[in-house]
Amino acid sequence: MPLVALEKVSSAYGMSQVLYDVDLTVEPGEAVTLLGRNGVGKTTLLRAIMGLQPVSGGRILFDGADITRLPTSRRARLGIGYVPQGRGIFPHLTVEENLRSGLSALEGRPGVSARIPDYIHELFPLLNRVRSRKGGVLSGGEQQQLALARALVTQPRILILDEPTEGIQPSIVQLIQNALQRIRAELNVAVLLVEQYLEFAWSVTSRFYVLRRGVVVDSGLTAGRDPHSIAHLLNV
Amino acid sequence: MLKHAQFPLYALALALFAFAPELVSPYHLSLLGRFLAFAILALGLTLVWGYGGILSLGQGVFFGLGGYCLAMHLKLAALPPGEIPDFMQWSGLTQLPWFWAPFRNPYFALAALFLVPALLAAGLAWLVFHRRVGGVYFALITQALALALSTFVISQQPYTGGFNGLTDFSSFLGFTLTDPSTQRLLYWLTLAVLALAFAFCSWLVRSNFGKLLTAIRDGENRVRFLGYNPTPYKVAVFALGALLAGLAGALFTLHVGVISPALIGVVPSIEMIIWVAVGGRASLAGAVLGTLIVNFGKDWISSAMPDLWLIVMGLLFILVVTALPGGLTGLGASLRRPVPAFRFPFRFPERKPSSAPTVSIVAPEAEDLP
Amino acid sequence: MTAPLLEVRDLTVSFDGFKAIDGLSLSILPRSVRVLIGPNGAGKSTLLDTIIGRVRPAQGHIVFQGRDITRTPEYEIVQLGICRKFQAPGILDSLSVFENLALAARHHRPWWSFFRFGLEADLTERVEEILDLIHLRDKRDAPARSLAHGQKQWLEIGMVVASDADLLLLDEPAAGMSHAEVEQTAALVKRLSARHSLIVIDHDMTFVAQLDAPVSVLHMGRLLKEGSLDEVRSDPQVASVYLGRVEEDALGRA
Amino acid sequence: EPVKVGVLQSLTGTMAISEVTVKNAEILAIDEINASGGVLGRKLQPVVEDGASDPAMFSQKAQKLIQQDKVVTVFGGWTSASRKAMLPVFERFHNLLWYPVQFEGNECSPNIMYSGAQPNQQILPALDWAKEKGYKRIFLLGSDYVFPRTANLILKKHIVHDGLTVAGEEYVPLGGTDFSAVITKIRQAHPEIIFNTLNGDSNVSFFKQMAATGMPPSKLPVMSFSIAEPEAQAMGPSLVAGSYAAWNYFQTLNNALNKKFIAAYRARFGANSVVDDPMVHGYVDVLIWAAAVKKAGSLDPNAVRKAAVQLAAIDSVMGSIKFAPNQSLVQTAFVGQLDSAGMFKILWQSKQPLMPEPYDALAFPGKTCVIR
Amino acid sequence: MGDSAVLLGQLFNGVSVASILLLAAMGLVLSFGLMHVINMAHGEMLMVGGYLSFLTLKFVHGPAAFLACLLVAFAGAALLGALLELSVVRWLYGRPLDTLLATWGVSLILQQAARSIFGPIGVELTAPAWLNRSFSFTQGWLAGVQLPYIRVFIIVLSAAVLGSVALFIGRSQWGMLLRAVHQDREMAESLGVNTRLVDLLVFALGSGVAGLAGSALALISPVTPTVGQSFIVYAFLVTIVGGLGSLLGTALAALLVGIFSAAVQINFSLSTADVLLLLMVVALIQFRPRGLITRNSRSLSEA
Ligand SMILES: Nc1ncnc2c1ncn2[C@@H]1O[C@H](COP(=O)(O)OP(=O)(O)OP(=O)(O)O)[C@@H](O)[C@H]1O
Ligand SMILES: Nc1ncnc2c1ncn2[C@@H]1O[C@H](COP(=O)(O)OP(=O)(O)OP(=O)(O)O)[C@@H](O)[C@H]1O
Ligand SMILES: [Mg+2]
Ligand SMILES: [Mg+2]
Repeated sequence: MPLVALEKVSSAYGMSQVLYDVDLTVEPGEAVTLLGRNGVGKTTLLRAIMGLQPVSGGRILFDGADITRLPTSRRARLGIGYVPQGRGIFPHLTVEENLRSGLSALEGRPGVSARIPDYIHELFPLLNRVRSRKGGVLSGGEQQQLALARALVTQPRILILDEPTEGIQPSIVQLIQNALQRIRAELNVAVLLVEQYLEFAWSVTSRFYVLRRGVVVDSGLTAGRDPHSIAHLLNV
Repeated sequence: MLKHAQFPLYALALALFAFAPELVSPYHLSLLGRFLAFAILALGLTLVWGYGGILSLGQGVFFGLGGYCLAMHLKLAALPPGEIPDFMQWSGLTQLPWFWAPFRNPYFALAALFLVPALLAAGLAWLVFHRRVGGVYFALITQALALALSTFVISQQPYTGGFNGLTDFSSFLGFTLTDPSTQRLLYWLTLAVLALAFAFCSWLVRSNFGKLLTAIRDGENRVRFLGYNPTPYKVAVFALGALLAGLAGALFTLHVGVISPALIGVVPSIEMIIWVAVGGRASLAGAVLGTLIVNFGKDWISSAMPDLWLIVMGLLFILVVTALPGGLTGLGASLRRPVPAFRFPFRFPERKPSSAPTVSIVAPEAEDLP
Repeated sequence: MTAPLLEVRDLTVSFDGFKAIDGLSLSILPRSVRVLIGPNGAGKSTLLDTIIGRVRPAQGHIVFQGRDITRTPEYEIVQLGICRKFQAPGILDSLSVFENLALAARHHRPWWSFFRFGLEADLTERVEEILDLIHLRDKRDAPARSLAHGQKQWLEIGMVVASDADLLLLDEPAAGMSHAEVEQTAALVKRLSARHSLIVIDHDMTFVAQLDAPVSVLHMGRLLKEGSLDEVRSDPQVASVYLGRVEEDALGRA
Repeated sequence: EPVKVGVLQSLTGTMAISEVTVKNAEILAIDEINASGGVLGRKLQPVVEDGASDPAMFSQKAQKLIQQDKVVTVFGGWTSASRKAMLPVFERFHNLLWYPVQFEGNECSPNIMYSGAQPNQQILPALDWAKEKGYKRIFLLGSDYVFPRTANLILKKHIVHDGLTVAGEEYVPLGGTDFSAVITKIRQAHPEIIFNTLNGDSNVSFFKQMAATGMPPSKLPVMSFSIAEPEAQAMGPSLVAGSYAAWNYFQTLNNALNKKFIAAYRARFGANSVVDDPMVHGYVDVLIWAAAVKKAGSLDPNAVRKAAVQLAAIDSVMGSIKFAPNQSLVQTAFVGQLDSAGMFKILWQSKQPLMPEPYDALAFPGKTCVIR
Repeated sequence: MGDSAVLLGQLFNGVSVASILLLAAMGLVLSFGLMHVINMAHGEMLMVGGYLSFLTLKFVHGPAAFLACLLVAFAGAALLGALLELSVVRWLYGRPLDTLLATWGVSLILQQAARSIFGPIGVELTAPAWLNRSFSFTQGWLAGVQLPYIRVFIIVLSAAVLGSVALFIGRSQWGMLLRAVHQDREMAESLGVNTRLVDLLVFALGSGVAGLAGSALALISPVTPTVGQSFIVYAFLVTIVGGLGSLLGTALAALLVGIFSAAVQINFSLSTADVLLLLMVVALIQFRPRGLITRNSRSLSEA
């Protein structure tokens, strides 16, 4: 049974429809990437999974249960961790507090301890240095790292990442790449990734979907597929 | 100037109002007259709030100042030469205070009723805006202004008539105010001023100035980095709003024959905001509509169920704001929306700029802009 | 030797004792491109903040066209000829795409020209051109708030172009763009350098390579290294604080 | 077809506190007249409007009553501001307003019947009483509006004229509740009595804060001009017990008409209701209007007001009263002291009903009120 | 009564006014400062607290009765606050000026309801005997100074409430979540925070504190349907002078405003004091535009 399944999901902003009958699945522990050029609806789709964007048709299943009408916080508590585009750092909370705010998602989940896992600081040593600074004054890349770390604090079963490498320095991109591989392998966390950076996407995911004007136009395994063979779908 | 498609509609409305003296009872005409005066103020508030994003909770102050400037002249005009107004006598004054003297001249009073509110507004706005304080801060400061000024006017009874205000006028520029024909003229005058103000405002909001104003409302700081200093524009629009309020106050004083501190306090100032909110804050036509509806409604409800009208008013405000954020003129737009706001189980506020919580003035929906 | 367009002299910026920029000096020649790279939190955006007047330095001066602008109000700095794209897109939500561009284009017009409708003919033409340049023609009259993230990036680049300022500051213009778009952006920057000076910040090495311009590496508020991209890349210090495993620098987008 | 009369009081806003009860008394009188057959063979129909404590609203509603409802007269108003705002309306439409509250004088309009006390019928008698009792240093404390300021202006003239001393003078914004600074000033001034023209709820705060600093009315006497029975009841009688007040009517007035009036009011508006001076003025206004209509044989306001001043003195709830030619009421002044039940013990009364003087001769020499 | 005594007495008055303002403003720090809800009905929560205390005293007697009043006032106002949040405020988060309008409507309704239930005339609360005394100095340079117990009590109460609210916001998990929710609601939801519950509780708490204020206020002035209105403007002024959302700033601002008013009132008329207060605030803005205690930010949409 897939961990997350979208069945014919449609969504619209006011009069203008953005997603048309999108089908998408992510198996437990699987990493999937969602590609598409600017403005095709990738963010909209992720927000719909999170419950931040109303769905005008179709269903969203988590672990087989219909969550289409579930409030966002309940979805987070089911184990969906989200790193939004624009990072969503709480600007007036300290880095430490930003991390702790992720603990809320652990309420009512048996068998998890409500503390910040140690590997977070291993993965992002920078955060330790700036822990008492306000989130809002961090540099773009620092914020991006914080957002990733915070999503991991929620001990998710699936991580939803909206362009997580945007604005991050090359060496940290490598770190994140390794981290995602490890998280998947060791903690069996599934990943749904939106990324412009094809090599990065290819190195951490095993399956891909391509979205064009709100419609899935291609999908398949990344293995054995040259990322540049789909580049034409991503251009104007 | 006006959108062509809407022009016939406005012309029709204007004609209808112009014939009102033939259509409605004298009492309702007199109500309509004073409410149209209110509508002039509401236009200003739409500019200031709807387009400029500056909420003024002290518009009554400017309304009152305009009213007082004219009333001072009317009071003096009603006196035999050499006398001073009655309330001064019984407050112990024997001489006309210096700042009253020039108001004998009607043209001075006319100039003052524009300038005094506009200058006070400009001064206050500059002091606050040049320090880059805005939004809610400014709203609450204007509210304090309304409180302080109304208390002050009451306390300066020898000079202002105190709590009683100024009343008992006889004529203006040779017209006897109680004369029915003067009342009619006054009505048309008010209508004409309103029409002019309307045309001016709609020209203004469609001009580049209006665009800049909207830009400043959306992102004052961003606009600075595009090379504009927002302060003078904000000061200008706030002063313009005050000027329109002063004009409205003066016309109102002519209609009612009384101006008193009760009209410049905190409560009336908030009511003025309500007129605009009901009509749709970013629509000039909405401002006029809202003003007329709320005031006629108030007149009607307070007669029909005097004990209940506060409650009904209260419910109305809550309803308008929660269920109809675009006001009456926004109603059309929200009906056209395919996904109703309440269907989604969890309604979030409009998406704010990503990691930025702000106490900023809420932007009206773009669709609501005329 | 031509006089520099912008000179940053011994600049120090500190926040509650923490020095985000520490005694930095830098100069930019007219009609040239300078790329700034450096680790997250190195102080790159803060440098732009300081140039544009958003942050006031504790020490040092910024001289633009021979004039000290260290304490000049932001809007005057822009009027003097510096315009910036922010890292997180800063656009005006309820104005349309066209109006956003128009606003950026006409800031130097006198105030009375604000009391007229529409855009001056010469500007209209430019703005329409820019619309094509940034692929937002079909969104011309859409309110800017309804744009997707990448489209907002483009819009803001468009606004900087429209401003026609002498010095353009681009903070991570390629972030969130696809390969093709990155190439377009690089081409655009090169074209712009014929008439303008640019400071470009980005973490995308492919993009930086395409710009083919001198690179300055910032680290902890100081200049770590200056030179061509290849020189910089081969510097072991730069590799350790910034690039990571040098041999894998194919990770830069192909 | 019934005769429409207007009743215009604040039913909402700050002044509703006092005005609602006046409205009740006016309605009661109208009902009584209807029970005894109405006027000129027609029943009365009251049209009640809310002035909402806003002068402009009073003016608007007065106009509505006259123009829209076509009432033949209006009973109402409380603050001077409301009266001043209505005055031009009544003059313009040649209608008649019956105004039931004590006020500062200085006004004289043919279109208003002033039944409330003029200064010489309330505050000056209180001064006479204080002088008789031997109080020499008087502190003047009031809310910041017209009545207290003018009353104190007149009082100051008379205090000086009588050889007494003004120990101090202070005004508190309407509705003000913080008296700490005022109390400091009072302590410094060492007055022997306070003449209090505070309005409404400011009184509660004042008496409470005085008591808390060790100056209850039993230690420092207070003569109040705006505290009547309902206010005393609401404030808690123990707080104000021992303080004085001057009025033209007290509920404790011992006469048969008064007993009947109180009984009728209680039967209608609750067994625990108390009544006070302005209510009684509102009540007698209606009765006198009816009598004047009968005398004039017409509902025309102009005829009615002329007839009203020609009526003979009548015996009323508040003693012998009649309208003087200046359209103000000739009435008796009383001084009472509050007991622990919130009722006034009557200590003093003027020797005869006092002629109303709209303009105080000492404060405003040379001004007179003549109505033709 | 010597000059120094007058000065000291007035200083005490200033502090006591400040403590009332602080009590009234404290709830606003939560609702206005953190949640960005301009609750114009906050004053009516004060009023409700006052009336509830009045009712409580009808049923409870004895020396501890007043403490019962405080409890009931807190609980009652908090409950009403919760109701208000559920019915109105909930729909308006992120639209501060709309909350102003809607809650203004609520305030009209509550006032009229109070008028219908308790009558237009203010009701009065008799302070318990143990509070009805005052420290009075008869000798030395303090001779003539009177410190009523009631005012001392209110000062102590507001200090205690200040301390607890500060702990709540700054130290508790709820306080942190609250701040998170109002900095980025969607993100907080996405992290599993039940934002509706957080909002509800905090709004109720703010109202409860206002109820406490009303109860304390009833000790020195009557409870009327309009009692809240007379405080609300000053309370808002105090919150903005303090710097939005800063408790320490609010406390300082309350002191500043209280002592300033006391000083002005002794030298000028009370009505002039309001005007001078406004001038003082505008002057202050020239030096500290964002209030006494501020926080910095890099975001473009914040100054
Ligand atoms: N708030 C909104 N209102 C109206 N339309 C919107 C809104 N947000 C996005 N859109 C439109 O919906 C479409 C999809 O947007 P979305 O943000 O999902 O794109 P995306 O694929 O994530 O793009 P990017 O790569 O730039 O992040 C775009 O055309 C955009 O213009
Ligand atoms: N207002 C501020 N208060 C405190 N610290 C700040 C402030 N602004 C910036 N900083 C700090 O200064 C450092 C430099 O930030 P800056 O944004 O300039 O980095 P950057 O080089 O642009 O990084 P990135 O590549 O991640 O965007 C960061 O560590 C940041 O936390
Ligand atoms: Mg996106
Ligand atoms: Mg940066």
